[in-house]
Amino acid sequence: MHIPAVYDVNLSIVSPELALGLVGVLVLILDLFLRDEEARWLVVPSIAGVVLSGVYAAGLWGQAATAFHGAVVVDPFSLGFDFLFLTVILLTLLLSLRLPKLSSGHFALLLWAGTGMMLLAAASSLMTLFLGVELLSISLYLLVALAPGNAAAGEAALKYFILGAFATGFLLLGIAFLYGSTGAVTLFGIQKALSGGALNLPHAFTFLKVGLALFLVGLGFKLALVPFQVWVPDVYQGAPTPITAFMSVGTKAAAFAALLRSLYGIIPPGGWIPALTVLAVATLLVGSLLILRQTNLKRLLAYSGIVNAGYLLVALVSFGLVPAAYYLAAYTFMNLGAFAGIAALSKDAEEGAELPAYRGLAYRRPWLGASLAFLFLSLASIPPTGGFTGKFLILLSAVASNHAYLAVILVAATAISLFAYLRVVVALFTPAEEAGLAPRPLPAGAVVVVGIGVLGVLATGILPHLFLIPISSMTHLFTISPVP
Amino acid sequence: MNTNLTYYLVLGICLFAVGTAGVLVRKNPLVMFMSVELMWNAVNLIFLAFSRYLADAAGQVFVFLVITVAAAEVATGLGIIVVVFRRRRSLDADRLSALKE
Amino acid sequence: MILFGILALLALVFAVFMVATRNAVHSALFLIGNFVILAILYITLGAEFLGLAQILVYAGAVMVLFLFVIAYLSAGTEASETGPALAWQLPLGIAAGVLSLGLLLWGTLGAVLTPTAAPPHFGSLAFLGRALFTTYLFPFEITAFLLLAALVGVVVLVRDER
Amino acid sequence: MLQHSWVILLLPLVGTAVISILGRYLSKLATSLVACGVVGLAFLGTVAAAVQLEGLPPRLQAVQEVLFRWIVSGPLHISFGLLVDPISLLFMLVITGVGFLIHVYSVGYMGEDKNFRLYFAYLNLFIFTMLLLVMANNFLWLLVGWGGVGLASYLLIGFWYERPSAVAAAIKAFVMNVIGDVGIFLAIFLIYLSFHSVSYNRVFHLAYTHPAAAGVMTAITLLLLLGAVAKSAQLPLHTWLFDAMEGPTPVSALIHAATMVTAGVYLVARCYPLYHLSPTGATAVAVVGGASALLAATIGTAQTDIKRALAASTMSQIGYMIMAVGLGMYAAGLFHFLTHAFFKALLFMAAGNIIHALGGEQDLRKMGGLAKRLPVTYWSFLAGTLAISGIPGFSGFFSKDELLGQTLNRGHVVLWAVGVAAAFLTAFYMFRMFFLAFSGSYRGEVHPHGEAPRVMLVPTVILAVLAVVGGYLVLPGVWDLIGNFLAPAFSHWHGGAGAVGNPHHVNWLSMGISVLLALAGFGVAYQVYHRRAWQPAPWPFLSQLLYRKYYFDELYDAVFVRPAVRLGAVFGAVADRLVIDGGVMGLARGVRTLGNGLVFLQSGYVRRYALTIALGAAAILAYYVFWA
Repeated sequence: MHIPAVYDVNLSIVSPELALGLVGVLVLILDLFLRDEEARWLVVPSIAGVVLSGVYAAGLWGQAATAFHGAVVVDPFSLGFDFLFLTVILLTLLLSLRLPKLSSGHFALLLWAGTGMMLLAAASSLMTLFLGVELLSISLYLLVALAPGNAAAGEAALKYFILGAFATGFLLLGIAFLYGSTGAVTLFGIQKALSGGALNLPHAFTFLKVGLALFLVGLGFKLALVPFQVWVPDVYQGAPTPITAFMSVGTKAAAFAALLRSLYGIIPPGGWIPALTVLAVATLLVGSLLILRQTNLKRLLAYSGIVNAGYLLVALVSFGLVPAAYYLAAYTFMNLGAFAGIAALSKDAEEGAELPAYRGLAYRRPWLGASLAFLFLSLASIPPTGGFTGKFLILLSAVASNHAYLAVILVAATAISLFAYLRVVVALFTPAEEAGLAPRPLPAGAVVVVGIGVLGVLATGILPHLFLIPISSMTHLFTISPVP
Repeated sequence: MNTNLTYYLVLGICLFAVGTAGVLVRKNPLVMFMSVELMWNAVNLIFLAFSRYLADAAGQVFVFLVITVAAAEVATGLGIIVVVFRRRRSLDADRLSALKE
Repeated sequence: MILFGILALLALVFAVFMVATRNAVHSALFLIGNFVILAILYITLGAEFLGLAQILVYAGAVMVLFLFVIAYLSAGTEASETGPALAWQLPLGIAAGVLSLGLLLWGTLGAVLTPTAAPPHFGSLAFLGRALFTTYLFPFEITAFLLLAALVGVVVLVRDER
Repeated sequence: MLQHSWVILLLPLVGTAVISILGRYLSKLATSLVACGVVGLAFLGTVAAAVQLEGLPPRLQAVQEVLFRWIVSGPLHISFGLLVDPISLLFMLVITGVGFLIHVYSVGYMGEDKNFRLYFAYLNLFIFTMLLLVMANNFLWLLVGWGGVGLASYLLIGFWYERPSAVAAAIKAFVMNVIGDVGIFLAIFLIYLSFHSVSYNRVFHLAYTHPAAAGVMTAITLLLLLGAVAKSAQLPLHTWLFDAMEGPTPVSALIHAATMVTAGVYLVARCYPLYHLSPTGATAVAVVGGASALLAATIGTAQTDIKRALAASTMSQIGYMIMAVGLGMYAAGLFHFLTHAFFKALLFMAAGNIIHALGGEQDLRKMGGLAKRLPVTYWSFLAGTLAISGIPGFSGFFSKDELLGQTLNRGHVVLWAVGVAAAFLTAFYMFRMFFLAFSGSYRGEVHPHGEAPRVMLVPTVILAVLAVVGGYLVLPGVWDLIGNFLAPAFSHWHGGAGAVGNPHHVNWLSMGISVLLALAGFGVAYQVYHRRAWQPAPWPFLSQLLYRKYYFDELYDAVFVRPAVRLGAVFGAVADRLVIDGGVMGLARGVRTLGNGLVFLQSGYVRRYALTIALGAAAILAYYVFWA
């Protein structure tokens, strides 16, 4: 069939997203033929979908092109993030088996949320960005809520939903003003307008500033930057643990990718570096001060996610693309591993995240206890873990770009939050009388994820160049591809 | 219609601000949600004003997408509200604060 | 101009009443009123189809859904005394609204945006349709996934909770 | 062996892995064999490497072996490799050699413990991380080892986790060490920024060819000193060492006497080119060392717990070493490290024998008259006491004399005086301990068992022999084997001149005075504690001051903890929740109070959250509208 150029259709460019989304539909249809208790078998086609999407993404490796009139782009940057998301989805799928009751639709929603993440990394138009945010968010609202009889999950879902929709309002208004000042919704169009003197009109410049401010608010919410982080602890604590794990890494990485692509090379650095620097400082300090008092592990990891958003932001303002991507990779392993540990140990993946319950675990379940301790040491950035290496790289990039004070604050935040993580490690090695929290047999899926997390943290810590080679090629080719 | 489109902008901003305040001062989650809807619609108005000013289709398409997404959001949000509040007497967002420091 | 003034005033009044009234049903009705006015304003901006869609989707479907849920949860009135009081929330909320209003208006007020000559059929169904199915085909297709996700999720959510 | 030094490094790790993976299938005997075997093999490998290295021309006595590239990204190029040179070899010999003896000793000491295998897994892990620390060829992997020994030490201090005091001590040690780690991390960071490398070779080379600003060098050396101070329990981060005595006694012998706590000495010696470039840093090192030596010696005179008294002694002796390396007398400092490893490990083992015999009793006041019941221990402890007190003919005499003599030769009269005063106190408190434990009549309640099993006695005796003869490696005026061995390591870069003293330049004055004072210390202790001719502790205030270790814990409480708490109260926090305990743990707690002040952000109410978001958005908007 001949497609006229006016359509600019190139499905191969979106094949990874399409594959994942359509397998989601397929899983939904298969769901109709299964009884409720058989629903967990849908993990198999879901994993197949992830693999298929990965195969498509691998097939695209090395390309840099746009399609659909600049709505989406494929380049090593988007593909690299695709691989990250697919890893996250895969691990979450395994972890989901731990849920007491798997609602039908769970797997499909997970795959669609993943599609939304991939769209965010590939979005080269504010429309795609908006839709990616919404596809991801709506799926997540529902995934958080899909925990029958769990009041905490309900509360978390409602808070997440209302605040999410509220923040999206700001994002939308920001996009509207960006559109009003530049007359474009594609990133390329915006860049062209900004470099082509579209801002000569005084109001256009004001609109741009307002638009940028609100745009940062909207994405700052998803990234959990202070002061838009307020929802994070409650939602992470209340949501089913596998979903929390998924959110903590996936949403953050996706929002980060989208933010990065919309700023680098599009908006002059002077327009966003000061604001994001202040946000980075606030995020690092508030996050690390509040993490100290946490006794619920999920909540603790929520604050950890906030501090980590601060690290990512430091990398962003110091143009440390490689460090940021590297850190995200390491963070994926340590965070998902830690959440998997929590999910493995709690009775039904909903409860049992309180610290005292973990006392003496290292004696009762030495392997699991030691693994958890190791993952938390990585979060605490003790060498030679991936958490250390990643932070080291970010620190270097911060200093190299003359943000020495940011580096100092980063170190301070790390030192402060260290104690929070160490408390967990200490608890694991503190003897306890009652033997709580050690189900036998341990759930296989969660244990596998813990294992992958530990191996990943080790690999990112000891053999960083294994990851740095693909990552640097991914960032070398990061371009804003023009509309054909 | 040769109006200065700034008036539309101003109206949109006012409605947005009213919506913002609505989310903050009301505690019925349904009304909070309605206020969010008001915010989104205010943005739509602004989009259309810009679209008209630029004589560009993108703004209109965006509004179309926002309306669609809003419909999906409403379905989701109302579903969640129904599930959360089905067994409660009063619809009060302040009562939902078991998760906190 | 006068038409705009009246409509704008009405829209604002409806919006403020929506927020201010204690009765959720009234709120919903005020919001419907606001949406209808907005639809008219859309049309004055040349977005005929969107104006119609606004009435059909928002005033017609979405708000009916709202009313239905209000009735279902029998959440007509908001009991102001229930629940713990949040200190300073009301004045702070209003202040935040006013603050964002002022900040957004700053600089916007001075702008003079005169509409450029619009292409023929600007805002018509055909115009929008062509845009949607050519340049903006991809975003349009994504909405399909989005609606599907919301639909499926809500059905499962409400069913499982029973 | 020299080309395959990674085998030495990995052997203990293999031991850890085998014991922790196969632990439940291994008998106690098999566990002991594996744990001691890997360390023994590592020792043999180290000896072989040392022999090989000695055969090389001095110029080539620094063998590097790159194991793998760690980060290679753009300009960033960090690989992991091993460096075997005389400095690292000396440490490796002690770590594996003394480590082996202590492993064997532990088989007896920990024989009845229910977590016998876990203990050896930890102990092997410690040996691995300690070897990593001294064998790494760059700063970053030094830090990995540095953190690793801290972790192993933490695990072993808190090994008897049923005791709350042990867990608290472990945490305190870890926290204080983390402060040091942060110091080293920042130092490495500055080093990287200044020289774009973290490898010793390159950094030391560039430090001369492309010198950094003097201020930067001072900062680097002071930050490294911070790390050294924390790890080596020097002023002012020394308080953890006393509490660390909660760990099993062999652990105290190995980690908190012979090896880990001397890592600070290693660090300064290793970085001698940097300290040469920063006289301020070097002076700071020497002053900290001297002050710690004297202060700890006074603390040692008032301790009633035998292990805590020995801990004070360790701090004091390491103070000597730190002072020596700070003054550029590297060979003397490292020589003292060697003899100290012998006699202090010996003393701890002997103390362990006593504790073993008394069923866990550590209070000196409840000992006495043990000479007849524990003859081997008695003679061993005596050997150790004579050695540490600097009685001529025993190892400590040679190393301490070398150290003090050189100090005086170089004209550091004050530090020399401090060192000599500490030597007097050392002799006093060591003989005090000796007499309290072994002379007079038994004052305890429990009926003492007899001598410890042979598996514990044999290592004790071997160390006793070493403590006696170890000093003859350096015979004043005749030969200087240690200096000859180490000299090549200090010839690679600038700053090594004077590291090795002139063996023919003996300062008889210093030697005479310190021997006289050592004998005086013995005499006073003899009068007070053996003959009971004088009444002990005539000044209650002073003895209390010393017993409380100059109130450092209390001081930290007042300086760091309480102001932080007050600051936190300003932030509207709940100060009464803060139970105040001593030490740096309180600092963390103070910071946490600050965090409590931010709790208002997380009220749990959606509307409040929305308000926060709206205000945040307004702030960003305001910034953009008015200032951008």
